[in-house]
Amino acid sequence: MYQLAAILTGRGAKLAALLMALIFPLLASNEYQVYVMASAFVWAIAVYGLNIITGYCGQLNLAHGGFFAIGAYTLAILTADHGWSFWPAFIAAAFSSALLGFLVGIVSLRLKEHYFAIFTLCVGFIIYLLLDKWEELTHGALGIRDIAAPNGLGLVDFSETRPFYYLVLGFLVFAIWFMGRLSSSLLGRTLLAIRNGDDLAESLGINLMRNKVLAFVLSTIYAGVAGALYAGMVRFVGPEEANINHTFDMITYLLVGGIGTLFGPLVGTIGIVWITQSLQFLEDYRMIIFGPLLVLLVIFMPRGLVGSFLGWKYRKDAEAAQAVSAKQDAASETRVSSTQSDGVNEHA
Amino acid sequence: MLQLDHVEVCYGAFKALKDVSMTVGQGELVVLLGANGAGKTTLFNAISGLIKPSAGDITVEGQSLTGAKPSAVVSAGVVQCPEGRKLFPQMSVMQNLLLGAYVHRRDKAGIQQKLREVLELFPILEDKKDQPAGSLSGGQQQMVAIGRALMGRPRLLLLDEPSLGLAPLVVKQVFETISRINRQGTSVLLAEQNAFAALKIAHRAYVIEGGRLVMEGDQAAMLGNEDVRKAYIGA
Amino acid sequence: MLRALNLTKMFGGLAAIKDVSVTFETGKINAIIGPNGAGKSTFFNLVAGAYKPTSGCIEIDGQDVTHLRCDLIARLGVGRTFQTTNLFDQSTVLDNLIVGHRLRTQSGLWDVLINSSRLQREERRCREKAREALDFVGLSHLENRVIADISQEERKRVAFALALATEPRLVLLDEPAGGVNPEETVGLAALIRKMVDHGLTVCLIEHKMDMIMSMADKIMVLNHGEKIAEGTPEEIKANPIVIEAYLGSDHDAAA
Amino acid sequence: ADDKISIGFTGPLSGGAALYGENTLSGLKMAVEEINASGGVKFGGKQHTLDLVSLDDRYTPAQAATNAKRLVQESKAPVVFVPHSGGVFALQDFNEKSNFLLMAYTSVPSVTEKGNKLTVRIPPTFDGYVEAFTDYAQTNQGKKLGIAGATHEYAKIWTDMITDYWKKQGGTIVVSNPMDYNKSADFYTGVSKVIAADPDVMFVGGASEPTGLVVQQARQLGYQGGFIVMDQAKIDEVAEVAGGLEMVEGAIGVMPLSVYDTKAAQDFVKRYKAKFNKVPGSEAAYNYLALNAVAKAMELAGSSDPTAIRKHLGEALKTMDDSKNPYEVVEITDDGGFVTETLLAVVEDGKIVRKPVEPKK
Amino acid sequence: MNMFFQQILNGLTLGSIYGLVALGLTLVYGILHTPNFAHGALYMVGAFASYFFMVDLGVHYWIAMVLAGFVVAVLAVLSERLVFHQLRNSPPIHDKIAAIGILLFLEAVVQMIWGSDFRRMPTPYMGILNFDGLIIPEQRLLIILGAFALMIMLHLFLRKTMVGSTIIAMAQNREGAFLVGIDANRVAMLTFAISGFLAAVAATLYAPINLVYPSMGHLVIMKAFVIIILGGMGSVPGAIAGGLIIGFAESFGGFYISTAYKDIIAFGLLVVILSIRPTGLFAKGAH
Ligand SMILES: Nc1ncnc2c1ncn2[C@@H]1O[C@H](COP(=O)(O)OP(=O)(O)OP(=O)(O)O)[C@@H](O)[C@H]1O
Ligand SMILES: Nc1ncnc2c1ncn2[C@@H]1O[C@H](COP(=O)(O)OP(=O)(O)OP(=O)(O)O)[C@@H](O)[C@H]1O
Ligand SMILES: [Mg+2]
Ligand SMILES: [Mg+2]
Repeated sequence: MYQLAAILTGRGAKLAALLMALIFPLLASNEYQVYVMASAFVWAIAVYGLNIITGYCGQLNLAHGGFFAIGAYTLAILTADHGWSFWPAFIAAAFSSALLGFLVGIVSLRLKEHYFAIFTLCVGFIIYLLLDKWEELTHGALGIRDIAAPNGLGLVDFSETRPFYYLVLGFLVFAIWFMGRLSSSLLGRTLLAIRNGDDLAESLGINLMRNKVLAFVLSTIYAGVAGALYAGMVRFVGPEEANINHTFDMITYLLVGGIGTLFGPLVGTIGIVWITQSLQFLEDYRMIIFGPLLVLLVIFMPRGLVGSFLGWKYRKDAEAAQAVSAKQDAASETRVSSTQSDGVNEHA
Repeated sequence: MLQLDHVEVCYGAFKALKDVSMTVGQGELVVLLGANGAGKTTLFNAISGLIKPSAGDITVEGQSLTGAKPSAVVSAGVVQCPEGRKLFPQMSVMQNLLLGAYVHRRDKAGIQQKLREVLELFPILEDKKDQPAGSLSGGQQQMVAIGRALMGRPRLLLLDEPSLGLAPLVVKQVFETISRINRQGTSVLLAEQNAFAALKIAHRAYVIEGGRLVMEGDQAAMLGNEDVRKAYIGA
Repeated sequence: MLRALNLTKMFGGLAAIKDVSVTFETGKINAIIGPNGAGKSTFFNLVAGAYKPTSGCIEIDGQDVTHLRCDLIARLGVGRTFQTTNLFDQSTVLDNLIVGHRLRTQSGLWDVLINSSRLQREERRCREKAREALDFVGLSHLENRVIADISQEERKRVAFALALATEPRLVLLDEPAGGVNPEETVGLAALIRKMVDHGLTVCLIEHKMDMIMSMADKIMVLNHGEKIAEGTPEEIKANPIVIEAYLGSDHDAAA
Repeated sequence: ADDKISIGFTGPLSGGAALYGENTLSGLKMAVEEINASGGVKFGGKQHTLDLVSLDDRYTPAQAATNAKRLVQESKAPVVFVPHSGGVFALQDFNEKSNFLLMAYTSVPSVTEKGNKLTVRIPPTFDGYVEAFTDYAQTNQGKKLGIAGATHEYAKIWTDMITDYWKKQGGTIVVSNPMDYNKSADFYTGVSKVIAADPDVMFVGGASEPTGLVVQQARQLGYQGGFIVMDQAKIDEVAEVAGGLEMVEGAIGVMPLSVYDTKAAQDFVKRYKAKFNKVPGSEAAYNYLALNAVAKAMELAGSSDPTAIRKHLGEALKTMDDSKNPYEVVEITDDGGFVTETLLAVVEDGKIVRKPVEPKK
Repeated sequence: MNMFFQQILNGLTLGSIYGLVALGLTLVYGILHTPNFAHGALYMVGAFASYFFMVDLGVHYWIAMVLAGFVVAVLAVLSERLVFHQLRNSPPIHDKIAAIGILLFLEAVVQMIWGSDFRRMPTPYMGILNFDGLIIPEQRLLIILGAFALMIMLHLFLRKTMVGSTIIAMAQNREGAFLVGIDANRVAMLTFAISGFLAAVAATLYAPINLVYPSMGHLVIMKAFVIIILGGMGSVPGAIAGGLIIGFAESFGGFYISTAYKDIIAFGLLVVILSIRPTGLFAKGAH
């Protein structure tokens, strides 16, 4: 079991996972499964963004779904109403959510904790209302159709599910790679220091606003990119994209996977997306099962799947270390085992 | 008054207290000496019912309080003035003090009487009585905390490092106060780093190290003990 | 080094610091003592830029820093510790310290993206700096321990190291020996001495009189936000106003 | 087994629009049960039972698309019913390629205007109502219209169309103040704003119950004029919430199914009531008849191939059993829209009365 | 002219309801230290419970209100015992997620039992008072009077009674409360019970002029969040004032600016106020 854990956290496991992802469309029994997986990947990208601001920087952003919608709508409006082709609109989508993220960030990040959370909740709701009411721009409740699919430059047709799957996979791999880079870099440490406490971070010469805004903008870029990919996949967007439920969903994915960990967002998103699909047969009863499930998970596995796994492995590591230096004082050893590892250790 | 028999406390797998047996007699002032992390706070919290011992018995005046709820412990006359103060920061100083008398809430006259005594003890609190406790300086908050504990009319007062962060003048006053409270008949168990000052007013002392009681003795013996001097009094 | 001129800080109607002027010299140990609530911590917060003064000004090495943001002041070379230490409980000592040198580095998002040589260089430097600071406070052997596992005194030392990793010229220590036993206090005092020997200016708040009196070059006494005395330990010990307000007639309480 | 044919449904079964989704689904359920009870769909010498597979999409287009792929690929459904335009649009993106017949329950006209060959619009477009209601109101009630309709997509299109036509016929819009019928905590403010402009006629309508509240509050605030009730709301249900038919005196709307005088409609209402213990709305009735038409078309085509079903739908509507066709839909346009006769009802002296509609050219 | 007073009346009605819901939220915030996202679901269950008592069991309006209050209070206490109490040492985000879990569960259960139809709740107070053109339906008057009476009672309870101040003490320092002998569990349960009761009463007051349906709590709870932020979290007078501010902003904004944008007005107001005063309107100076 422990050996298995070691393998699972090794470099080989990551390559194997990538390989699995690459051949998944060949193993899948039909296109629907590929489609679900692709949509899980799109959500996962957005959840990675949430992980930056919430997991690493400690600010619970409840407008994340709103920024996702901004990305989707930018792409939709530019391609459907203004005839842009996909990729320029895609860049514009990332840019517009970043710009809005910047503006919201410089106001909201002065607020602390729940104030920030509820402020962003309201921002998210305002985004929803604007998408719903500003008809000249967004077509209001009618939504926007005929959105361009990603342009394959004549080589591939991304309106087909399988090519699109690989496209999203590419973005996802990049998103994770960058996240890993970030979290182990000086910048990532800076964000963690802020999560740990504003005062101390400031006394270390860290510019709070600048770093928080940076993290916020980065997270909105992730959201915007995911939103744009989503629009390119579904090819229709409506104001419901900005529904607060999407934000709740993403937080759930993050928490189930493991907040502040590198692979938590991926595991959580894929896991829940498939569980939701398979609970479909329960129809109205679905939430009766899903709600308590969520509660149980939060109570009994508060650090999520990946977080718990890492904690468990960390303990085993400590025990292994103990076996080597058997002379250590018994107390201090058990102490090591009782401490909790965190996302930080994953990269340390 | 208070008796601990083979008490053991665990945090997860870590044993913070191991086989602790001790007594505090009626009217006695007992000091608990120990370095940081020795387990003083843990011991206090176990007595107060904030954590449940994994083994052993705690009795107060013959009544078993092992695993009792904190409110039951307070009702039994054992009140703690905690490390870190644990005040109600947005409530006024006065409200903090009054809540200290929560278990005596029906006895209005008694509360007023006690309140006068406390304010006499710490006159500065009189000036600050309507200010939120959280806006007071560290030392002032410590006074509120002690005052709040006294409002509970303890028969056994547990004081966890009451001199932490206090000015020398105030430390002196605090120790005098403790001594006075004790002389008036309240038993006191005092955890301190400031061993010299504490021992000077104490009857007896225990030394705790790594969760185990390693030494016990009366005032003179402790003050005279070379190891104690070296470790806790300095020079 | 540090000069405060007519510094005043009001909280609502309360003057936590009232018209305080003082000069602290480079390379010396400067202590601030005073009763609880005298405004000592507030004074530190003003110097470090965490609070903005109501009036008056602060200069560091002749530069006016009164209106600078906290992080800029830290960059100018002011490091500090807090009355209550909060560290990153769940990561290792070294990991806690690496970020301490962040303010002396430049790399940003772009460097992360391309993994620039600057970033690698700076990360190496931060790590070195952290080890150096850890070595300085004598905790090299704890490098890989998790903060939650170390003792109170060791935490105080880590907090020192964190402040030192910022490469300060002036360090503000708020009750560094609070909650530490006498034996360990001696060790911390030696460490503070060592800082000064390495050319740092130290500013210290402490209630442990024997420590202050044996170490400080200069002591400022605050009471109700006002400076009531200033001078060498001998002068302060003999000052009747200080005895009245703070020390008490025979200050043997602290042995 | 190949003698089982899956009928797909994706719609809101949880969340704010769940009621609507369930109403729609109930019509389909009833149709499936009746068809199976009578031996299923017969073609190719076999009896095929229908299997209704319903998935929840929480009203989101993306989930609708995912569901549709699942219905088509895992359940092999040749037909998918969708009751909201967002979902329809998302599905139109691939329904021809994935080869399934999209049964769209939405009267948004653009659903059929894009030339999608495998889309059927089940309800009629409402331009007929707009014209008939306007003409009646302008002749009988007055020329000043105050708009107090809902804000969801469907209501929005309605509002636009009636605004245009009302003005074209020489009327004026004195105030336009649409309100969110599904989420609003209170309509008092909005209604009082409309009344303050002193209209002769008020355009109202979203789901029946909130519409009833709007009407009630308008009356409470002293409004005396008539109402044009958008076809989503049923006058009888509106009256129930508003506190009786006298409250909705002068309301113009579609004939509620419950007062339809045809035998087919009456029968349908009776059967539906027996099964679900409530009065059916048009969602249920239309989807019921649409599924029956699809079943008939399969028999006529002798296959469950989507293109073949679509091809025989027109004939199926004409030849299907009357009792299965409560709305008397007899025709389907080339671009795939059902056609019905426009019926108009008005509340006069506390009774719902059917009024003739002069056919227009 | 009368339209102006009509909007005042309307603002008061909305403000009272929002205020009641926000009060429960603000109290529980003190115990949980996190906004209880499930509170809107309690409000909704409250409406269904009184509907059940009135329509299915034929109980009188006031009795139904009290019964519903008890049902929801029990539900709230259960959620505290079974969920939030277990999570008392977790980071705040966990409580929020658990609350969402509760919300999803309650909505699904209600939908399973009652379906998702809009329901109409009867009231014995159907009359309409007409003061020289100013129209006041009795039920609306009842809402305003009832809400204010409750608010004043609650305020007195918290300020003047020892039991009340234990709620505040618990909010500020749990362990401190333990150490003065307060039975913290009992206080937590009491607080949840009060908050649930208030939610049910608010719902029962409001339902007769609105509709009863499973998602009826969504917007109300969003508004309540806005209110407790505006008024300063944990502050009782703040919740009442915040409720009125939002109520008036909505009725006047809706009438004089735009009904379609009235929700944006409420939320926009919050954004503007928080941009200027990051701790809300009534936050105290100390921290
Ligand atoms: N909640 C906890 N979980 C795990 N370990 C703990 C916990 N609380 C205390 N400990 C550990 O138990 C031991 C005893 O701690 P305790 O706080 O009782 O010491 P103390 O003597 O009061 O120290 P101090 O002088 O610093 O107050 C320490 O090693 C501490 O790290
Ligand atoms: N943020 C604040 N808001 C209001 N009053 C404050 C604030 N911070 C400090 N004060 C007040 O300012 C005065 C000085 O406080 P300060 O913390 O500087 O005292 P101190 O000298 O550090 O005391 P101690 O030795 O007890 O820590 C106190 O009366 C305190 O109540
Ligand atoms: Mg302790
Ligand atoms: Mg201080």
